[in-house]
Amino acid sequence: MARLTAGVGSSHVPLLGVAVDQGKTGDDYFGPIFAGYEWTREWEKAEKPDVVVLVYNDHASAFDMKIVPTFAIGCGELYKPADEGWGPRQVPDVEGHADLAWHIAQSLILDDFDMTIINEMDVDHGLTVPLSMMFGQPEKWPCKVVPLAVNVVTYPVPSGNRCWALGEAIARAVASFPEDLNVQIWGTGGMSHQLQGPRAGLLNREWDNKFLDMLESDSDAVRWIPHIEYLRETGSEGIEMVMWLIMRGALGKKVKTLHRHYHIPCSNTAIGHIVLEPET
Amino acid sequence: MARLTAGVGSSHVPLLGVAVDQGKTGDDYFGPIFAGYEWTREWEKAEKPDVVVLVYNDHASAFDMKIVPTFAIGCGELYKPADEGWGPRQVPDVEGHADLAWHIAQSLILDDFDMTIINEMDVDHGLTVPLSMMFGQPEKWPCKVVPLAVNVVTYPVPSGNRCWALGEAIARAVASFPEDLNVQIWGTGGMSHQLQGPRAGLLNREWDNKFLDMLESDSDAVRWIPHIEYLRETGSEGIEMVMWLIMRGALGKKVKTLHRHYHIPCSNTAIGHIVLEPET
Amino acid sequence: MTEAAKPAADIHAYLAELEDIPGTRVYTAARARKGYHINQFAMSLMKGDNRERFKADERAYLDEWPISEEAKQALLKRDYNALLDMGGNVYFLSKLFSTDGLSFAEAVSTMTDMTFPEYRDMMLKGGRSPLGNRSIKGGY
Amino acid sequence: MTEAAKPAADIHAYLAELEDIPGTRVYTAARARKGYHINQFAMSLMKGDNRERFKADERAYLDEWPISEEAKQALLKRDYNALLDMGGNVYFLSKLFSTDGLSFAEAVSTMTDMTFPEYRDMMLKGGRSPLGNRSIKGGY
Ligand SMILES: [Fe+3]
Ligand SMILES: [Fe+3]
Repeated sequence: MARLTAGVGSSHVPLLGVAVDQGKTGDDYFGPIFAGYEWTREWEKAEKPDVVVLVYNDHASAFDMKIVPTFAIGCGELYKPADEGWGPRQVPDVEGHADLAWHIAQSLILDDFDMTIINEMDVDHGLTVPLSMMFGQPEKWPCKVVPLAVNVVTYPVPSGNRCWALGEAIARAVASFPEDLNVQIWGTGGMSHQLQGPRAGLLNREWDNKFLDMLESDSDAVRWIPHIEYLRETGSEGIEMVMWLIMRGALGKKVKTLHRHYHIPCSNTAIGHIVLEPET
Repeated sequence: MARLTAGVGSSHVPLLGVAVDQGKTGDDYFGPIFAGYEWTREWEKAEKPDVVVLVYNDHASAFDMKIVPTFAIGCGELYKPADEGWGPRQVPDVEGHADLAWHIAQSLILDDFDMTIINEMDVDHGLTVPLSMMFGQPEKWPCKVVPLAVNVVTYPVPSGNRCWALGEAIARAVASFPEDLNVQIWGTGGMSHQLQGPRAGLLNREWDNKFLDMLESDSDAVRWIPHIEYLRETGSEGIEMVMWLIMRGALGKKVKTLHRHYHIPCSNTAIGHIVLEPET
Repeated sequence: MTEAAKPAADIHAYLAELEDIPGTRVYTAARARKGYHINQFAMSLMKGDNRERFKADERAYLDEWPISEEAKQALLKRDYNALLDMGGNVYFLSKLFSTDGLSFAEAVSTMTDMTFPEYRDMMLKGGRSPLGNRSIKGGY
Repeated sequence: MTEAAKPAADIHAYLAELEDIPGTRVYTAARARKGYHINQFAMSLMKGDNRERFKADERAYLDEWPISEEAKQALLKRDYNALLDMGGNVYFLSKLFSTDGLSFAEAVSTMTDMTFPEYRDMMLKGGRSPLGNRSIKGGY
């Protein structure tokens, strides 16, 4: 049976991809950020996940306004890095795990989640930047990926509660997949940032850290944070953190924190990441 | 406030569109079918709905296998009849009600339904044939339409229970729309039919009528019919009847039957329709 | 935690049951994957230009698609039962019915053991009975 | 009935709250509708060919889109706050940032009352404080 062995929450700021691609990860600006991810890169080398269920959002790359799915799951064999306006990132193509993806998709629909199935799409920085942060610059990504794209751009985005429940359902689906696989789930995006309007540049170290605390807890209070609180406290783009709740919901009641890191700023954004293990 | 005044369940067989478009509705083959819809056409003339929430499925017209949404709601201003391989039907364009559609879409997402929002698409016989059956051949359709496209082609399709619950949520959303509108909800597709394989041509008068009986009842037992029962009893395409449950769920506990009609066959399909009114 | 996790629906049992229907290929994920390019090819025939190109040289048009030789042969022969086995779906394949100018009922009849007039006649008499056609294992 | 209908979330109250944030345009349905063609135009700049055509004659390219004159002017001037008011969304508008060769941070800074160096400096010092920036009505 497939085993859900760990969860990672992480920012996916595009500039981090630029830093990797241009070899600036050790400079004064990026050094402290990449140093914080060093533990995690070593840990991933040891863990060797077979598949990552990678929760992210598309930033007007694969989807335009013609079609806006709330939850879309990639069931394809291969995804190419999207051209976001500067040409595609020079990173490896992303290999899907179509067997596991279809199994999860089917299980979720039977479990009353109204999934949109995607067979072909390009993937943008929301998906490729976390891969770079966790795995550096390999010739080929060391694991397969099941992309799970969440609408966090057009309101209303899904509630924290719904995201958490989706995570629980993903965990049930993974547990019923017959092949022996080491599966991780990553929730990406955030942390506090606002990319628009006169309030742009808002960051909230205190709230972000409270959020990380809540993820470590065995209470599920964090799922009930309303959208308006993310907006007021963490900027208009901080709402991406609801995607971390899908990851956290999948890990069950108790978790153990393996690593936690927070840094301000990267470009317009507060950077954070957390590595959690389910405790049974 | 908008009022959900009635629900209609109806087949949407493409050949009925051909009969209308080619003026054959009175011949020996089609006569008995269109006679059964006469009552409903007169009733619609009197009812004059402002908007119909039209639940249907796309038959590989607007969506190919690249993207398969479970529940997609049309929030656009206008939809053109699709070219299904014979050129588009010569029927009026379908006007959307973007205000109501977006209101319903937003309400449903807040209510934990994982809707896919569609702003541009063509609509196929699943949507235009019921319009022809209810309204004949006007210059312009007499009402606006909120298209709600359900995946009933790629398995698993949504459960009957989920469809029913979606109907309940649509009713809540309509009730909270501030404008005074007469809104109907139509569930389309079915009834028994199988379009493929050596078992093609299966029809089941007895089961179809039991299904109609259950829709008239104040119990919600019909929502728990499993997919396998539709498949075994009503043919591989009879599963379209889960879309009628969205309509029925929207009408509340008790309904009054205004009209009911059943006829075999039309092309490969058993034709049925039912007109229900919520009782409070 | 607020609500107990629901027991997962047993997807394996669910999918197994779908294979227990006589003369029927339920369009499951497994078939959708297998038949992906067959169905995308068929979908391409919704455009008038593509229909013309296909009609002018069916083989050449098919060769533009990543489809197995077996599937190409089945498409050329309009062997719809073989195509269902290879993951074709009838709503996609129907774009080929319309390209051929065939009615839905006539095209569908070619998948049964009847001629079209026999099939049409069966439908007029109330269609195929579900009796004995519900379950392979159960035989009911 | 098996389960009682849930009380509907109050969508009106939900949407009203989204308008109560200082210096922020939440991308609601109302904005998404208003800015539909602005955003679809911006999205078209993801293709290299379109970027070239746009750069060669911005006005002519814009005239291909069903966008108001006001929005065209705002696009020509790169007045991003005006575009947000007209339903533009930053992820779509960012295709214009990249067409202009601007970094995200620099483009974003033009929506504030700071120069880019001032904005960058604020970010290095911990960013803009939420204090007083959370609610228009509440002033907190
Ligand atoms: Fe993001
Ligand atoms: Fe249909």
